[in-house]
Amino acid sequence: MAEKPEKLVVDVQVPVDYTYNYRIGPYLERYIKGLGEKKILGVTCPECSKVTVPPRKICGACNRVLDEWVEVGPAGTVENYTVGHVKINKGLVEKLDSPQLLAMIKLDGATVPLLAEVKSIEPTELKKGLRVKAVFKDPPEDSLSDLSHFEAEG
Amino acid sequence: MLRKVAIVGQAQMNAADSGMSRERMLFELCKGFYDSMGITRHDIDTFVLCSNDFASGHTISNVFEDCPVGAYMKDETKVEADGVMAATYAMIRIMSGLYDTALVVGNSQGGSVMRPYLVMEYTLNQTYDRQLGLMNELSAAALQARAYMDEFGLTEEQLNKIAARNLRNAALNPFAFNGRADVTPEDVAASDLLYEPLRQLHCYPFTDGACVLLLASEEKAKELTDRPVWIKGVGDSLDTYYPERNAVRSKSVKLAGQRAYKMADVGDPANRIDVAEVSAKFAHQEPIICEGLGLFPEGSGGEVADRGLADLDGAMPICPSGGALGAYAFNAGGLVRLAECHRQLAGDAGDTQVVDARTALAHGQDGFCMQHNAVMIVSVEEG
Amino acid sequence: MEFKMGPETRQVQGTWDASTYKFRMDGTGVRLLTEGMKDKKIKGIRCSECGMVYVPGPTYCRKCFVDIDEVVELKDTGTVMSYTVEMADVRGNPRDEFLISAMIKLDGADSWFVSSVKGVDWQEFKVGMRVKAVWVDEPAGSLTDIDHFEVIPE
Amino acid sequence: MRNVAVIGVGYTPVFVSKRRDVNIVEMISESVDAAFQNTGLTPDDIDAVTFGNMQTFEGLNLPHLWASDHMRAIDKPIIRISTGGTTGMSVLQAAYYYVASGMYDVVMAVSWEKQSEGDSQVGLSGIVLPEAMTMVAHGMDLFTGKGIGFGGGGSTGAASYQAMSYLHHSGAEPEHIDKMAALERSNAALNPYAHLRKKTTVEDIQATPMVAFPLRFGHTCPTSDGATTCIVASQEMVDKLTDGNVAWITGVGSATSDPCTANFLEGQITDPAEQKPAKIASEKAYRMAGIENPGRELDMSEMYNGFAHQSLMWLEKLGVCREGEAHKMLDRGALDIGGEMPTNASGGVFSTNAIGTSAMNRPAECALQIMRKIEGEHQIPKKIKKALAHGWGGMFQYVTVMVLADEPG
Repeated sequence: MAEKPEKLVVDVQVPVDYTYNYRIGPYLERYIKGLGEKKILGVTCPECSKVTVPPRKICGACNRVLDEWVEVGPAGTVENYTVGHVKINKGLVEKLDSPQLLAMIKLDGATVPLLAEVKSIEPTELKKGLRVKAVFKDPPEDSLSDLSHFEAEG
Repeated sequence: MLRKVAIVGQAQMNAADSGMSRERMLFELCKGFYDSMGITRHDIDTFVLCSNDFASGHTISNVFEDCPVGAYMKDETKVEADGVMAATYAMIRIMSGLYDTALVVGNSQGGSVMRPYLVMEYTLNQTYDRQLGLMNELSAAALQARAYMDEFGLTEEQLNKIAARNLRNAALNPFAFNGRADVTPEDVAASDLLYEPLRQLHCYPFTDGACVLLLASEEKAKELTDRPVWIKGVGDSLDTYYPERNAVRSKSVKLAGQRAYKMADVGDPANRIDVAEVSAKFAHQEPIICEGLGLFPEGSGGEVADRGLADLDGAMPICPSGGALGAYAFNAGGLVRLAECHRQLAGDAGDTQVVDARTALAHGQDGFCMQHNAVMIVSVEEG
Repeated sequence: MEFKMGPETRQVQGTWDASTYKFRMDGTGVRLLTEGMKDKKIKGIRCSECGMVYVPGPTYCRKCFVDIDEVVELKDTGTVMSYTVEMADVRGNPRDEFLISAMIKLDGADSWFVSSVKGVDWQEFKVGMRVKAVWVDEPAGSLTDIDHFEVIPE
Repeated sequence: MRNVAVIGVGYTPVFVSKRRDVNIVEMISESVDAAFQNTGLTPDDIDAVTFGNMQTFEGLNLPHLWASDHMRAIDKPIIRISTGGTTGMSVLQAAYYYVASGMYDVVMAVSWEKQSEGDSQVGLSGIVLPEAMTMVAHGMDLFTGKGIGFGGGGSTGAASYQAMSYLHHSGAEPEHIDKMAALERSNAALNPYAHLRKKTTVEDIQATPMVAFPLRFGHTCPTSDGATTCIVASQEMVDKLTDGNVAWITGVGSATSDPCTANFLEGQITDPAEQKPAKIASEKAYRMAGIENPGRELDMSEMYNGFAHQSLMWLEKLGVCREGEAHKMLDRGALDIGGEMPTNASGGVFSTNAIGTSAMNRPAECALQIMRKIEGEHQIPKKIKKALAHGWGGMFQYVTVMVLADEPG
């Protein structure tokens, strides 16, 4: 009997993670500067009148450059929400000790909701229609996380 | 007049762990498929691969996929999207008149090699959403589920029924691996709560999978098989990335459906479609997709679940295969839906066979909360 | 009409966590090769349909699209198909020692692999030259059991 | 099959090493805007979009999703195509097929790369890293060149082996590579959309260090940021939307072999300079375009040349001249902008390389040459009737080819 190779499947991992540096562009740059002054800036579309936060350059549906800046919030209304009992850490689901409250918040003056974390309330209190207000980092760190989270208004 | 194109054969495999390298998985599937069709790789005019760099963990994912599908020294290209888009492109290549046969092959190994939720996170806006870390596939899907439940009054119990039906169907399907023969809505309710209202059994299982379809022009199709399944219509549409999108009345599902129906000359989908295979990666997406496609009235998800309308013997059987809850490999997912439609129309669907199925609909999706949707209508009626 | 770029915006980081993948690779051919190298033998796999000899051997033939498993032993001599002489690193800094790397087709094989060739002036080195493997004294079943190749004098 | 034409091209205003001022989707929007401006079309005129880049170069999965608004693809059918270096042309070919098939009438093809956001050397290593690690597990030494196995070779990658094999078979000298490099860099100096724009002499090239003989530092391409959009249309829409000055796509082809320089795990059987897919793809495209003698019938060519030897090699592999003839054409000035077969009048990939766009800029340049809409001073003086565009990618294995013409054929 002629020699046959023994089948082998090798488990291999590569020893590197690839890192990237993303330019954020002028819109997010201005947004972050606003957060440092405790202001939430959005842009409005002259065509469909939507007010979107965070700001971006183009409204694709209307084919318009968005260059009309507006200040929105800092308070808003919960439109939709979820309570997270897990988190995803590099793709793996891990149980959380205390739940994470996430809400889609329509800020006063905006038409497009913003996803943010809500703190200082019980999970059962998180409801559609709940009024919340932004909590800013003090002192600011000149980053997106200067809009730290939201908490119940009043 | 557009050139007619048919699906003449298919093969698929799905597993929690294939136990094989990607190359070996593709070779064994394609080799077996060629043998079953009585053809060789030289009978294929163009190869349309469907894979993804992040899913495969390889820059230019098709570099090592060409040879194991038989494309050595052949015409080849790669679609990096859902499998229905790859099948659409293969169809279009044949319609151009430059090819008579096209092999579509999709694969990924989310069960053994990569982490599907992490791969999905790479689709996020890297300058904002990924920086904040609040959005992931589960949290986004949970928000979409909650929005549908709020809007249309779907209860958690009804959501669980949708999942249970799919998992039971999957148990009847030898190509699905995540089936549970006797699962009840209560079992679904008892599974781990992830992001409210989503539980573990509402979610697609991590899957190693591959699927191959052979498409052919009219003349060639009739040479290759007695039972060609004709592609009657295709359509797809992209929604905005941003949260101004209405995630429960999906415009892109609706437009994709409308485009496919128009091409297929389907005026009344709920009557004309005999069976639909949709890519609902999460249970709540099934009613959103079906309603966008006009298979059920808007907001009827709860009633459909209660009355069993989407069951195997229901008015409009949805995912007799068990759908994405039975197995869902990225890139292969939409192709598997098409392969299941082919099994149904060819009368090969065994325990999941829908009686008298003549026209079927397959749906595929990409992105968070189904940002991009694609539809294909297939039929045994040549027309 | 000269385009002027806008002001610089900041960078934020991201990663592709390549280290999280658990790759499954076919190691059949490379193990066959390294196992043989313990005894200073080079083993490849031959396609029984077209006769192509691959080293290291795959599990199927790319041309004939059939499973292959016929082990063949090859000589440790071969022909230079192409080569390069590494003289500097990627930034252009000269290397201390020039390194000749050659694509070598072993006698009896249809595939090529790369190894370094030593003991020859790079300016004398040519495509088509005959080379022979130089083995380490105590082979251990590793790809480095062949240390390098040297030119066979005509 | 229906007649299909490129009716307009939109480049980002510049191709440079770093666009520090904009993010990825903002950069993409610039080329889409330019395409609309150059054609007078609006998003309403577009039936479908094709799109592509190299995902791992920016670490961004399915970037058409995030770019949906910025490229005006909302509510449009869209397909993402990616095939490595050939991506740009694969994307344009998809647009071609969409129209040729009768599915759609006007299709926008978008390609881009913002290489400054990642490390492209590292990104390229991702093609073969798991394979290399498997070899390492069997004792391969990645760093010293000791032992056998690694297909990668010198620091210019396997391109050096390809260059050497090309020189060996063609009879060209290393100096021909220098000469081709100087010609293309000097062409690029005339092109406002080129990245490296400096008039360059053979002596300049020869003053750069030899990295991996026969390739010098001056033989390698840059990494660029940029985006390109092409709009293609059916005959009917050409009549309706344009003044008729368009470039017809009369031939397409694509083919693959195997990852010839990276198959160290399973045996490399293909000479990296053989490039049989170029023959397969080009013969098909010529047949479609009714071209019997490419060397005589073609008026110009745009080759995909990540390295300076490649334009010469491709001219031979694509049948524009016989094997061993390309360097003689170079010597007699045939490849100059004013020559009989102007080759890479744009400066080629060798001067501008935002990878996703690199294989789209080739047919885009052919189209602009045919339409005589070249901005800058690299317009070829003679009338261009038939042009050849070429793309190359994967791990030395993919070739795409397009023939463009001033008549539908």
